[in-house]
Amino acid sequence: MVQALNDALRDEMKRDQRIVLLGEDIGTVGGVFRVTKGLHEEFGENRVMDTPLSEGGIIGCAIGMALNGLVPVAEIQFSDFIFPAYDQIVNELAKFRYRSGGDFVTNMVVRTPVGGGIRGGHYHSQHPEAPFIHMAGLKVVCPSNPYDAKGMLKAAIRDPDPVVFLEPKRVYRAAKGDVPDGDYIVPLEKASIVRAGKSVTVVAYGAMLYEALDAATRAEEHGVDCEVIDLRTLWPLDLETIVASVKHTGRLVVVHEAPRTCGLAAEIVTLITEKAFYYLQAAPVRVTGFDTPFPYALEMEYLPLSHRILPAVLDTVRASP
Amino acid sequence: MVQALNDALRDEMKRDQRIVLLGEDIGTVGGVFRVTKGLHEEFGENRVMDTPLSEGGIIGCAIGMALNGLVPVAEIQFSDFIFPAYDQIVNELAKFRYRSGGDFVTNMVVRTPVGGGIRGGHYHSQHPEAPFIHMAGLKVVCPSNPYDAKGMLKAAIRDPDPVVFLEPKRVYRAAKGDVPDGDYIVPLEKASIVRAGKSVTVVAYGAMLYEALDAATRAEEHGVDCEVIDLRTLWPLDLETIVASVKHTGRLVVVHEAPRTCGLAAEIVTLITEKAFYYLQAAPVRVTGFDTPFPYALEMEYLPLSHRILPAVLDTVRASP
Amino acid sequence: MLMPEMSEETEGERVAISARGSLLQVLREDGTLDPDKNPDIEDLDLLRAFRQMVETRFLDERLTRLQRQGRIGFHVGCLGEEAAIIGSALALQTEDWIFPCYREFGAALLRGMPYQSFIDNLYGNANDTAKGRQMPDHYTCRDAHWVSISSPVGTQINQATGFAWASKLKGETAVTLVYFGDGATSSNDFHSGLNFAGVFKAPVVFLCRNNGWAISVPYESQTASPTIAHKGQAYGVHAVRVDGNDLFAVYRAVRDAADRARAGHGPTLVEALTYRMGGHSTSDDPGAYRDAHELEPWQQRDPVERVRHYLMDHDMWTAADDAALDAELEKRFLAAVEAAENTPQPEVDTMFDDVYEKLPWHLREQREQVRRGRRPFKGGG
Amino acid sequence: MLMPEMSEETEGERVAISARGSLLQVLREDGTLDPDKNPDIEDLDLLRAFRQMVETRFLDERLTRLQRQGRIGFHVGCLGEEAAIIGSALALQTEDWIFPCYREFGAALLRGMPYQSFIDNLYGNANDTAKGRQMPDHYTCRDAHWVSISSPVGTQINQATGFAWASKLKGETAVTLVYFGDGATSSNDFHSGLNFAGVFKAPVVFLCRNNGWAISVPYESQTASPTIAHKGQAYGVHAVRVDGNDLFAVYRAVRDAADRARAGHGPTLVEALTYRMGGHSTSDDPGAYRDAHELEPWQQRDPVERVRHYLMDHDMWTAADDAALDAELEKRFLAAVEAAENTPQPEVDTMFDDVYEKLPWHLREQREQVRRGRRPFKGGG
Ligand SMILES: Cc1ncc(C[n+]2csc(CCOP(=O)(O)OP(=O)(O)O)c2C)c(N)n1
Ligand SMILES: Cc1ncc(C[n+]2csc(CCOP(=O)(O)OP(=O)(O)O)c2C)c(N)n1
Ligand SMILES: [Mg+2]
Ligand SMILES: [Mg+2]
Repeated sequence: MVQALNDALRDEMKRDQRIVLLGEDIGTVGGVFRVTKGLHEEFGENRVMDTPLSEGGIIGCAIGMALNGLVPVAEIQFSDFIFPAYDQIVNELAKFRYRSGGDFVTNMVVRTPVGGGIRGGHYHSQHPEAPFIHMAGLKVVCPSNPYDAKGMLKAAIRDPDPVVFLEPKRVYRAAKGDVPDGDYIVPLEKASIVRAGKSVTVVAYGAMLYEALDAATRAEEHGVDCEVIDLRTLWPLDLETIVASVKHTGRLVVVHEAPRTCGLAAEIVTLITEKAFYYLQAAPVRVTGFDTPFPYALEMEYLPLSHRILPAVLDTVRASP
Repeated sequence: MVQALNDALRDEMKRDQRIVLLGEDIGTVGGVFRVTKGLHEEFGENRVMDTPLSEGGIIGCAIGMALNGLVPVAEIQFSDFIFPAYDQIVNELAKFRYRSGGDFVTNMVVRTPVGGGIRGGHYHSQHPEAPFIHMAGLKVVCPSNPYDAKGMLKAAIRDPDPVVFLEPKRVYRAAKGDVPDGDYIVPLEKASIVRAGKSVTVVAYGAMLYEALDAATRAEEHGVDCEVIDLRTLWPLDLETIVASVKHTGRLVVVHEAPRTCGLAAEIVTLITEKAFYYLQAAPVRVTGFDTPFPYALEMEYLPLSHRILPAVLDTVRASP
Repeated sequence: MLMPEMSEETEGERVAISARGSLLQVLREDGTLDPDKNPDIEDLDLLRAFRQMVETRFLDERLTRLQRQGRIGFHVGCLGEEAAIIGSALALQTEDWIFPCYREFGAALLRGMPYQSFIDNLYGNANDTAKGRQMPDHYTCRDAHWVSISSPVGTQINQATGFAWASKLKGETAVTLVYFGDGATSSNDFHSGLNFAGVFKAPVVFLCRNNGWAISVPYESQTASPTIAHKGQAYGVHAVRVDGNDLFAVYRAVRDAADRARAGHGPTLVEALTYRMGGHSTSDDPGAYRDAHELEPWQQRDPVERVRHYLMDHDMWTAADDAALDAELEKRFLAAVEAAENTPQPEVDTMFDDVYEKLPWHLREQREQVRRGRRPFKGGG
Repeated sequence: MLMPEMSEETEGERVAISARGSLLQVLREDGTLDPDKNPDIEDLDLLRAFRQMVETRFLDERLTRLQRQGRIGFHVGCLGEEAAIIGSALALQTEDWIFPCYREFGAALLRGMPYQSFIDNLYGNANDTAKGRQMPDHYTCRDAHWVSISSPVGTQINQATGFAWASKLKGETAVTLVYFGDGATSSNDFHSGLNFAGVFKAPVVFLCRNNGWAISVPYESQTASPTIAHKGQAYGVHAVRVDGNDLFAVYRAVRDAADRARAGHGPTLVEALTYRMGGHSTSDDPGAYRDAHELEPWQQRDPVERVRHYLMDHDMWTAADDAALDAELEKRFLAAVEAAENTPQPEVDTMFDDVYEKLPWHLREQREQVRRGRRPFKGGG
C-alpha cells in the first residue's frame, strides 16, 4: 500500500502544481513509513516540506495554504499524535466553509497512519475516526488495499472538501493487490462488496477487513455465508449498499479496531435500525476494540481479530426471537 | 444551577484543602458565568487561580497538580474552547492510570459549560460529549438541575477518576429546584426516572431534558404516556435503568443537542438493540442536533426542541411492523 | 533597528505596561511628527484613516446601544485601539491579506467591506455574508482580502503563517497581516505560527494589539515576559514595539514590516502597545475587575484625538468637518440598520448548506425532516 | 549570570550548533576543572555517576542487539547524551521529582529504579510496572520520584510545571525537573509549560537535551531561534546554556537551577547542548539523512571518555576497574534478561484494569467476553 500511496502523490503532484506536502520527517527520509519517499528529491523543498514538531502548526499552516489556493496534503506521523491538531481540524478546517457562508473553502487532505498490530503499543496504535466523524464538516476515509489507496488518495486530493485520510499501517506492506499505473479514481461515495453472501452482512474497513474475510471463510465451514462490505469511505458512508445488503441477509455485524463506545459501529447499527428495522432477524452485533487504552503486550487480544468475529457471526445467525 | 455549583465548590474547598480551582477569568470576576464567584475572595489566590489563555496549559498543569496530590477543578470557559486541550485530556489524563499500571492517578475535574440556546452561535454552543466518551478512561457527566448539579459536582470531586463535568448553560439560570444546604452526594452511577410512563422511553440529559418533558406533556394530549429518563452520568451510563424501562415500554427515543452522527444517541440505541432487541416494538429514534456546525440565527431550528421530539415520540408509538 | 533592546531587561523583571520605554513613536506630545521616523502618509490617506477612526468609534457607541436595546445580540468593540487597527490596515497594499481577530471591523471597512454587509452580519440576517451562522462581528469578506473570523482565540495566527508561506511558494508578493491580542500570545497557535514563520521566512506581519487585558486577566498574569516583542526572539522573528495609540507609528512599523516581508526578509512581530478602554465586549463589565483610575493616563493618549489635533494644527480638519461627518455617519447608520432590520432571517434550508460543497444524503434527509415542518402541532416547542 | 548574551545575536542570524559560544563549561580541554565554576561533586557521587554513564552506554549497545535479534520490540537509546542525562539527575535531591522524556533510563536507574524493573518493561511482561501496556522504555517508578513516560512529544512539560506549582502551593521544597528534546520546544505544551511557569514562578527546571535532531529534522529546521536558551526570554524564564557533554557543567547548571527554584526564584530553562550519536531509535537509520562526518567533532567530545580521563588523571579509576565493571554489567544484564524472558506476558484479564479505579459494567462485560475464550474453535484468528 505504501507504494500505491506514493504513486498517487507523485501522479497528482505532476498533474497539479498546487499540491504541496508537509509534515514531520517527510522530506529526505520520506516519512517514517516511507510514503513520501523520493518525492522531496523529485519535487524539491518547495513542494515537499519537513516541518517543526507541531501537529497544530502543520494543520494550521496547511489550512492557510489551502485558503491561498494551494492543495496541501499534510502528514501526521501517527494518528496518536493528531490530537494537538484536533482544534484546528474540527473547529477550523471542518467549519471554514460553513462559518464563512461559502466564502472560504479548504481543499486539503490530512493523511495519517492508524491502527494496531505492529507492536506499537499504547501510543502508536490508535484508530481515531469517530472524533472526526462526529464533528460535522469532514470527509473521513480508510482504504484497505493498495488499489483503493491509490484511487482514493487521488479522489481525496481532488475533492473540494477537507478529507481525513486514514492509512491502516498494519497493511502498509502486507496487503497486496494489482495497482495499475496511471490515472484512476476510486470515488469517495461507494463502499465495496468484497464477498457476496446471504446469511449475514459483515461491515469492516482498513486492516480489519482481512479479519472479517478470514472469519467469513471460516464461517463457511459452519455453513454460514457472509456478505462482507469494505466501507472504504467512513463518512459520509454508503448507507445504500449496507441497507440493501441487510435487507437481503437480515443480519449485521460491524467490525472496527477503535474502542466500542461511541465508535462508528454504533452509528452503523443505529442507521440500520432506522432504515431496516423490520428486516432485522437478530440484533446487530459489534466486534470492536475494547473500551480501554491500547495495550502493547496484549494487542492481539485487544484487536477484533477473526477469532472474535467468527463467534459473533455464528451467534448472530443462530439467534432467533 | 450556577448557585448550586458555587455552593458545591465552596463546601468541598472547605472540606478538603487539596482542592484548587484554575481557569481563565475565574478569579476576581468569578468566571464568565459566575460559577466561581466569591471563591477567590474567600479562599485566596493560592486556591483559585486565574491562568493565562491556554486550555492545554490549564489541563496539563492541572494533571501535574493532581499527580502531586492536589485535587484540581479546572474550568474551560466554553466547551467550544476545550479542543486545544483535547490531547492532554484524551491522551494523557484519560490514560495516566492505565499506562502507568496504576502507579500514577489523577483525581481531578474538568468543568465546562455546554450547549446552545443562548444565542452563542457557532463557537459558544457546542455540546462535545462524544469525543470524550469514545476515548476510554474518562467519566463524563451532565446534570440537568441545581440539585443534581451540586450533588454530582461533589461526587465528581471525590471520585478517584478524572471527570469531565458538562454544565448545560441554557439552564444555568433558568432551571429552578430546591437545593438543600450542606453536604449531599448524587452518585455518578444512577440515571433518574423523572417521569414514569408506559408507552415509550425517552432518554435525555442537560438542557434537552426540559424539552423531553415538555414533549411528554404534549404527548399526553395524544394519549401517549412517556417515561422520561434523565441520564445524568453520560458515561459509564446507567444502562440497567434504560434497559428496564425499554423492556417495559418497548420503545425508545433518545434526545441530545450534539450532532447526530457518532453521537451518544447512537451508542444508547445500539446498547438497547444489544440488550433488549426482542423487546423493541419499533425502531429506536434519535432526536438530535443536525450534522452541521452550530448555527446562530437558526439555533432554535437546530436544537432538538420539544416540537421535534413530539412527532418522534408519536411516530414511534404508532409504528408497527 | 526597531528592535527593543533585549539586553536591557534584567532577569525576572516584570515591566508594567507603559507607553514609555523602547517604543517606536512618531506623533510627539507636542503634536508634531518626529522627522526621523515620519512615514509620510499621503494627506488623502490620512484623512481616510481619520474618518474611519471616527466612524469606528461612532459605531462602537451606537452598536453597544443597539445591543442594550436587545436589537442585536452582542458587540465586541475597540474603544481606544483605533490607531492600532486603522493604522496597520492603512499600511498594507490592496493585494495584501488580513487574518482578523474579532475587534477590527474598522480595518475591514477601511479595506472596502461594504457597510451594509457589516450591519447585516450583526443581525445575522439573510443578507449576512456568514449566512447568520456566527455571532455578530464575525463577518467575512473575500473581496477585501479579509478572511473569515473565528471566535477561538489564536487559531488565525498559524493559518496566516501558512497563507503567507503559500504566497512565497507561489512567488507572489502579497503580504499577510494577522491581528491578535496579548492573551492570544499564550495560545498554541501563536507558538507554532511564529515558529513556522521563522523557519520558513514567511512574509507575514504578526500584529499584536497589546491592550493590557484578556477579558479580566491583566498582562502581568498572562506572561512574565517583559514585553510581547521579546517573544519574537524565541522564534528568530524580528520584533518591534510601537505606541499603539499613535497612528503614524503603527503605520510606520507595519509598512516597514510589510516591506521587509515583501523583500523576502521574512516575518515581523509588531507589538502595538495600547489599552482596552471599554469592556471586553457587551457581555463584560470591567468594573468587576479593574479600577477606573487605570484608564486616566490612557485618556490622555486617546488615539483619535491625537490625530484630530494633528489634522487641525495642519488645517486639514475643522469643527465644521466634524459636524458634517457626524451627520453623514448618523445617516448611513440609520439607513443600514433599517435595511438590516427589514431583512428576514436566513431560510431554514440554508442551515444545511456549506457543510460540504454538495449536500450528502444524510444532510438531505435532515433537511427534509425540517422541511416537513413543526408536526403535528403548530407553534409549539 | 549563566544567561547567554541575548543581545549578541543579530537579527535573523542562524547560529549553527556548536559546542562553543556562550556556553557553560567546567571540564576544560586539558582535562582540568575550571576552578571558578567547579561544582565540587563528592567523589562517591562522581564515581556513581560515571558507573551509571558506563552502564547506560553498555545497555544501549546490548538492548539494540536484543532488538535486532527480535527479543525486544524496540529501544530508544542515548548514545552521546549520557552526561546531559546523568549529570542532571545527579544534581537533584531525593525529594525532587522527574518528568521524563523517553531517553533517560540512565537517570531512572541512577535514582534507584530497580534494574529488573527496567528490563521487564522492555519485555512488557507480567512484572512490568506498566503492565505491558506501553512500548519498551516507557516504564514508571513512583519510588524513584519518576513519573510515567508518554510517547507524545512535549506533553510532560506543562504537567511538570503543574506538579512544581503544586509543590509551591503546598509549601514544599521539592523541585521538579522535566526532560525533553530540541524538537519538543515546538510543541504546544512547551509553550504553555514555560509560560505558566514564568507567571506562577513554579519551582521547575526545564532540561532541554538539544541533541541537534528530531528524528531527521535538524535544529535549523526546527526553529530560527539562535539557541534554545533564547526561548526563555519569551516567558520571563531564566535560561542557561551548557556544554551537554560535560558532566560537571550539566551538574552545575542543574544544581544552580534547582537551588534557585527551591529558594523561590522560579523556573530555569537549561539548554544542554549535545549530539544524538545514534539513530533516533532502533527503528531509525540516520544514514538516510545525515552525513557520518557530522559526528566526528562530537566523537572528540565524548561525554563518557571525558569523565573517564578525569577520573584516571585523579587516580580515581583504573583499567582494572573498567574490567571489573564490565564483568559486573554483563552479569547483571544476563541475569535480568533471563528473568525477564522467563516471565510470562500479563494475564489477559489485566487488559481491563486501571482504566478506572473500579471496573465499570461495560468493562466487566468486555472482560467476560474475552474470558469465554476463543470460541468456537481453538487456535484460530
Ligand atoms: C481558545 C479560547 N479560549 C477562551 C476564549 C474566551 N475568550 C474570548 S476573548 C478572550 C480574551 C482574549 O484576550 P486578547 O487575546 O488579549 O484579546 P483582546 O480581547 O484583548 O483584544 C477570551 C479568554 C476563546 N474565545 N477562545
Ligand atoms: C506529538 C508527537 N508528534 C510526533 C511524534 C513522533 N516523534 C517521536 S520522537 C520525535 C522527535 C523528537 O525530537 P526531540 O524532541 O529533539 O527529542 P530527541 O528524540 O532528539 O531526544 C518525533 C517527531 C511524537 N512522538 N509525538
Ligand atoms: Mg488583550
Ligand atoms: Mg533532539
